[in-house]
Amino acid sequence: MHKNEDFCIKNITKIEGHANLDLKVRGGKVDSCEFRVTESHRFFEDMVKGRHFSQVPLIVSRICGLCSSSHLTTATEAIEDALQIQPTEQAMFLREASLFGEFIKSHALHLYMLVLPDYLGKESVLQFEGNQLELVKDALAIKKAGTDILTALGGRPHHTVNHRPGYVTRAPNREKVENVLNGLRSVRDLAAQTVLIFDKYSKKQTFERKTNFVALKGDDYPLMNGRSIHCSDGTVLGKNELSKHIKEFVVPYSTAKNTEFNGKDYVVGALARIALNSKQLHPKAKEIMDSCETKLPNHCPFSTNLAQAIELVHCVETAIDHLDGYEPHKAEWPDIQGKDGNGIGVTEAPRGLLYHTYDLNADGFVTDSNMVIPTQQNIRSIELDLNDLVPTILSMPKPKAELEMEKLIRSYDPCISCSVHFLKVNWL
Amino acid sequence: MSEKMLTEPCQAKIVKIKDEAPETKTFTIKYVDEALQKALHFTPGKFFMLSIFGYGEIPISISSSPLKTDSVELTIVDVGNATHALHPMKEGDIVGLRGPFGNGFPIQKFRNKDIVFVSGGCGMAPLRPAVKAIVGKRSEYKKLTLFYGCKRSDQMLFKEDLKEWSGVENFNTLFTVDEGTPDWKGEVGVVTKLFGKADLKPENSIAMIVGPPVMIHFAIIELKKIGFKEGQIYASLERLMHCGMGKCAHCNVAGTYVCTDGPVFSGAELAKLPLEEK
Amino acid sequence: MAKKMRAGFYSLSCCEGCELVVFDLEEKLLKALEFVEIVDARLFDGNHPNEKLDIAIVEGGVQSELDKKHLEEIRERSTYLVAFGACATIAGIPGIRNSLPKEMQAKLNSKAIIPVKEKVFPVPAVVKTDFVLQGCPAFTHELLDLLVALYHGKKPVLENIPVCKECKERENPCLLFEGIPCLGPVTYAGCKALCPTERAQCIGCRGFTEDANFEALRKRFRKMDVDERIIHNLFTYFNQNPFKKEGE
Amino acid sequence: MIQEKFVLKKENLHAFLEALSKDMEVFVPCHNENGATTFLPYNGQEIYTAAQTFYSPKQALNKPSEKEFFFGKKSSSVEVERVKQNGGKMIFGIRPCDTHAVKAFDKLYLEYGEVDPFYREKRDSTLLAALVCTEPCSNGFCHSMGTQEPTGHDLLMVEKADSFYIEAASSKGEELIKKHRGLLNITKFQKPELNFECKKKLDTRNLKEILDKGFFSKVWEEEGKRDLNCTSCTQVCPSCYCFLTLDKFILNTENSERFREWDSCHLQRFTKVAGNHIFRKSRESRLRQFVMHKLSYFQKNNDMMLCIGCGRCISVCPVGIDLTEIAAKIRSEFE
Ligand SMILES: Cc1cc2nc3c(=O)[nH]c(=O)nc-3n(C[C@H](O)[C@H](O)[C@H](O)COP(=O)(O)OP(=O)(O)OC[C@H]3O[C@@H](n4cnc5c(N)ncnc54)[C@H](O)[C@@H]3O)c2cc1C
Ligand code: SF4
Ligand code: SF4
Ligand code: SF4
Repeated sequence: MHKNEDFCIKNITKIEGHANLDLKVRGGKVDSCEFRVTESHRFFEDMVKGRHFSQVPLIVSRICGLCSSSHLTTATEAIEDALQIQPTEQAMFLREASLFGEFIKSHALHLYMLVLPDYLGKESVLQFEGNQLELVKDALAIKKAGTDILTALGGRPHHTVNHRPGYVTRAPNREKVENVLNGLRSVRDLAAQTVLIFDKYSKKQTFERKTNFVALKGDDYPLMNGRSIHCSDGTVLGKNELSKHIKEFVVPYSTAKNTEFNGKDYVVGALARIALNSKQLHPKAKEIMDSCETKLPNHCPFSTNLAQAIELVHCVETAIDHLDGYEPHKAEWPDIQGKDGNGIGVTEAPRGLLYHTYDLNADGFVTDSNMVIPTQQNIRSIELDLNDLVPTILSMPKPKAELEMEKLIRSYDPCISCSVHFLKVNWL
Repeated sequence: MSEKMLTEPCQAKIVKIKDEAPETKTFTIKYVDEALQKALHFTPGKFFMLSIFGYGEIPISISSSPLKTDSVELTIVDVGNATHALHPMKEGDIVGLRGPFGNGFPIQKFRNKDIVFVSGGCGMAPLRPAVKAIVGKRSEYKKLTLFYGCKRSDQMLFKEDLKEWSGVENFNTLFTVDEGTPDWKGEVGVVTKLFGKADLKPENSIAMIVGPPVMIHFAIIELKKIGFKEGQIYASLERLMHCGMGKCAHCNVAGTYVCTDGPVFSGAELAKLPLEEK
Repeated sequence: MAKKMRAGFYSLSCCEGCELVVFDLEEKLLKALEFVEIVDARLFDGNHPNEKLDIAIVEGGVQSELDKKHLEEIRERSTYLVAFGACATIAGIPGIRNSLPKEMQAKLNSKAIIPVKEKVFPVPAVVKTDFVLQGCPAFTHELLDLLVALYHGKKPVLENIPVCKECKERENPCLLFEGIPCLGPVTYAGCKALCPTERAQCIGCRGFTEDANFEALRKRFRKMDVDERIIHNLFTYFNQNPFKKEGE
Repeated sequence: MIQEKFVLKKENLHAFLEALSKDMEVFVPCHNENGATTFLPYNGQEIYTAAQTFYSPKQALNKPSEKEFFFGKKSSSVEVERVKQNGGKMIFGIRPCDTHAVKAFDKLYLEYGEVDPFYREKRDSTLLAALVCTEPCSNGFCHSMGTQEPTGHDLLMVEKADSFYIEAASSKGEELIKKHRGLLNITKFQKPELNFECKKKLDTRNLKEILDKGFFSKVWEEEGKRDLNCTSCTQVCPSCYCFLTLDKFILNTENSERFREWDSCHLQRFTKVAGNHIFRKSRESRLRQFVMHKLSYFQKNNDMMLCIGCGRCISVCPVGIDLTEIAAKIRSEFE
């Protein structure tokens, strides 16, 4: 292949949302690399303005179908923070369990339906045949175990209906949870098998680029309730400080905002979480991680998929432990009054750190809001990774090189719908 | 009629299909179980609940003569799901029959009278058995008149019958269409316009009306103007039906069940029914 | 035996939750693939923009010229077009934008990279739509029912049935009597009264029924002393404001 | 007939229900998991007898959606298979008014015109254990409708502080008592006088004639305006029975099933025919159909009123439409 080449991948497939990649190679080096998000803006920050706090989580959960529970939980946390109320124990319990469900659903779909076809040399899962079909069944089974959590606890597999700031409108009975537990137990082995599959592929990847990992940190492997935000460069922040370190900016070719942390690109997501929190992984997940041939944490973006697989094991195991102790409480419907204030919610979504903040007026209506979403934080890294990766694969035939680039993008599990939520435009 | 015939769809085979008009076909149907076919008898104006398995069960009037019961004919317009599934069916295909239901026209009572048939569009289908039964026993009835109106001439049903009937002794057949076409030499306009063209003598007459609601409405008004009394007018109604036996209550009109009390109503009964409820 | 139906999945501007519900068919998905062939779907497959389709399933609303062109092009090559989920059928949550102040819209457009339309349009407002499957996200059982029906040549219609009917079938206590404003009486049924069964009010994600009595329901809410702003919020959650006057 | 009366100590209630459940599905009044009172199959739950249940026991006889037929497609025939209905049921603690609703079903499905085998199969195997009311309920008007005494029941029960008095009211009831005698004690017992007065009243004198006369009354228009058409009344009413039939294919096979589903006269689809013509398009006409069917129309074929005075439709209506009030208004206009 030539030293000068233009790549233009339109409508990158098997990612959530619409994006193109324009990449120019000149003299063997990447001259320009533009990850163009073509999804139209979605204005969520403005749409929640004037809405009563009780309705906000249900609106922002529609930012993303894949990680709706994360948005819901983050918004709920932020609003509780603003109102300075303590949610009921039951609510906290169910929220946390729902996040496990969401991670299982999201990771299973991404790994099997979107990434695996690349490694098996197929265009899509629809073309799987023979033994590969078993993998589809496995994927659907794991995913079902995850969505079953969400359905039992939240009413349906996407866009949970019963979580409210402060409480849940209805908690499931023990019997429903029992069914969920059976489902989870039945996919334990499949989750472990996922790690083996992705270990096999990860160990072949040699590409590395050193980056900054950023993730939430707490007592357990934190999906929510993290106490602080850690960074692999050593920075430790409280959630109130986050906004000072994250800078959002707009690039002229994309509808997604980009972000920098301490003025540099950074990475959030499964790999970052494992890098910073591997000690808190469930022992079973830890054990399986240690037995992998690919050693984590590393700085190979392709390892994200392995990290996701390990999280899959972690979430299945932790969800089992967690839900096993479930006791339905008597329903509490506290009367929560509006109150002015500002609140911040930070959680880990399947794709990484998620940050919402809301200003409420005295009656509890939203006056201002901001959201920082995982994919937008990774976009910069995706581009920089491609800058480094592309020169090493120029010897490949063009379609193969393009596939490698797509693979890299997909490994980040970008979620474009999320990334185009914004309204406030701050031109660079 | 046995309980089975009325309460569960009994298999029946399509033995003949005839294109009647655009989107309208006449299906000749026979019960698969011959005993059922033998048990079948009906008066004109009765209807079947016809099952197109998987597509639904719909009320369809019998359009063949009650004097000939070794098979029945159903004339059906393609308007929706069930009828659309039926139309491409072939001879030998199986449908389900439940019934027959309804009261039918009491043609026994009409003996020795002048009979006026008024029909519009596919309303000719339920009326045809009555015409056939009366023509079949021609001597028992006096003067016959048929008014038949359609949208276009190609939509006229039973063209052979119409031709045959116009040859029947003392049977005056008059036709009209809403939209004239170059090949149409007859009348253009609504069916009630024809009334003045026939020499109707209301005294000893009975009128039977089948057609769309508006047509029934105006036909009754016009007939009354000529001198028909409510008791001399009979019309057949249409309503949504799901059972045919007065149980599902869909066809209930102000307490009257179109399926069991009707579908044929006398003018006196109709006067009491709020047909188009506000 | 009829031929396999050729289907495509498309998403315009939305959260893609509706496309994901397809995976919720789980084992039924594999069954459905016996009579439906997915020939074009970006999320699980490559792009096949020239395939002729029997049925195009479109999620998301029309936000930009790009969306509009894409949708028209899909319409062109499909026999049936299904609007799938609230964004596509009634503009849904993104439609909240339609009621934002005009100045804000203008400001937005001057800066947008992909020119956005001043409003979000649901699919039926842009192209002829054969079927709508309501819900946010849409419901798998309805999708499967539709696919089965179409396979057999049946065309289902959306009837004006309110959520309350199903709510009562599931024997829930009515939230209106607990002081919780619920949109069940004016919203299309089909979700088996999912939210009220979870003791959460219906927020109208399946769209307002054609013969809804909004005025009567608003009166009922007022009787419960619900804040006017919350009432307004509720009626404009997923739906365009039914109380909007001409020209507003 | 056994003439003795029996008493079932409350501490034996669960043992009794358990014993009954061995032979049949026993529907008992209780709280469902959504928090509403209704009738559900007994599985050890707490029994609710404090008052009339919010939901009527009709789901024990007619479920919202039931499979009636299976149609199996063969190469040149279609196998029509009637789906067997679960037999062996008891509605335990059914209130007197609700037994009249069952009677209305019986009249409609079993006596008027053709017998409906679908209902017959379910009804034949259903026993009613009626629980007499001793206090008026919030919106009921059984005294006006003459439904305060149970009808067609197999057992009659009266609740006392620590026990239920039970007597057999049919030969089937007698057998039951014989079978479970071990749990019952013989007692001397006079059936109590039911001397409470309903809070609500409906004047039924000439009601049919008056309502029929009032078909075009302004009252319909007024009430129709505030009607939500949410169908709640028809759903909770113990005697609302209108159903539709629906065919569904089983996936991509040629086999199909026919379902019977609850319909509601409050819906436009109730009178919708091909070409989208709707006979009862306005709210008022649909509300009128509901009230008139209850208080007037049903009598024509079935010789009783379809409303049995339980008052559930009044309790459930979010906007407070009350058929006794409508009837009274029309009476004052047309009497
Ligand atoms: C007593 C009676 C006799 C009839 N006789 C004939 C006849 O001889 N020939 C003929 O072509 N048509 C006749 N019809 C009308 C025929 O029943 C409808 O055209 C047919 O039901 C449409 O069904 P579909 O599934 O094709 O339409 P869709 O519009 O898909 O109907 C859906 C459902 O609505 C119901 N439905 C729709 N229209 C009607 C209707 N007009 N009456 C009752 N139910 C309806 C059916 O239950 C049907 O399953 C008669 C109707 C009645 C009441
Ligand atoms: S809770 Fe909502 S949906 Fe249910 S009956 Fe009440 S108003 Fe209707
Ligand atoms: S109850 Fe309402 S908001 Fe909930 S799923 Fe149904 S239609 Fe949507
Ligand atoms: S109409 Fe109302 S009062 Fe009468 S039986 Fe039905 S629910 Fe009870």
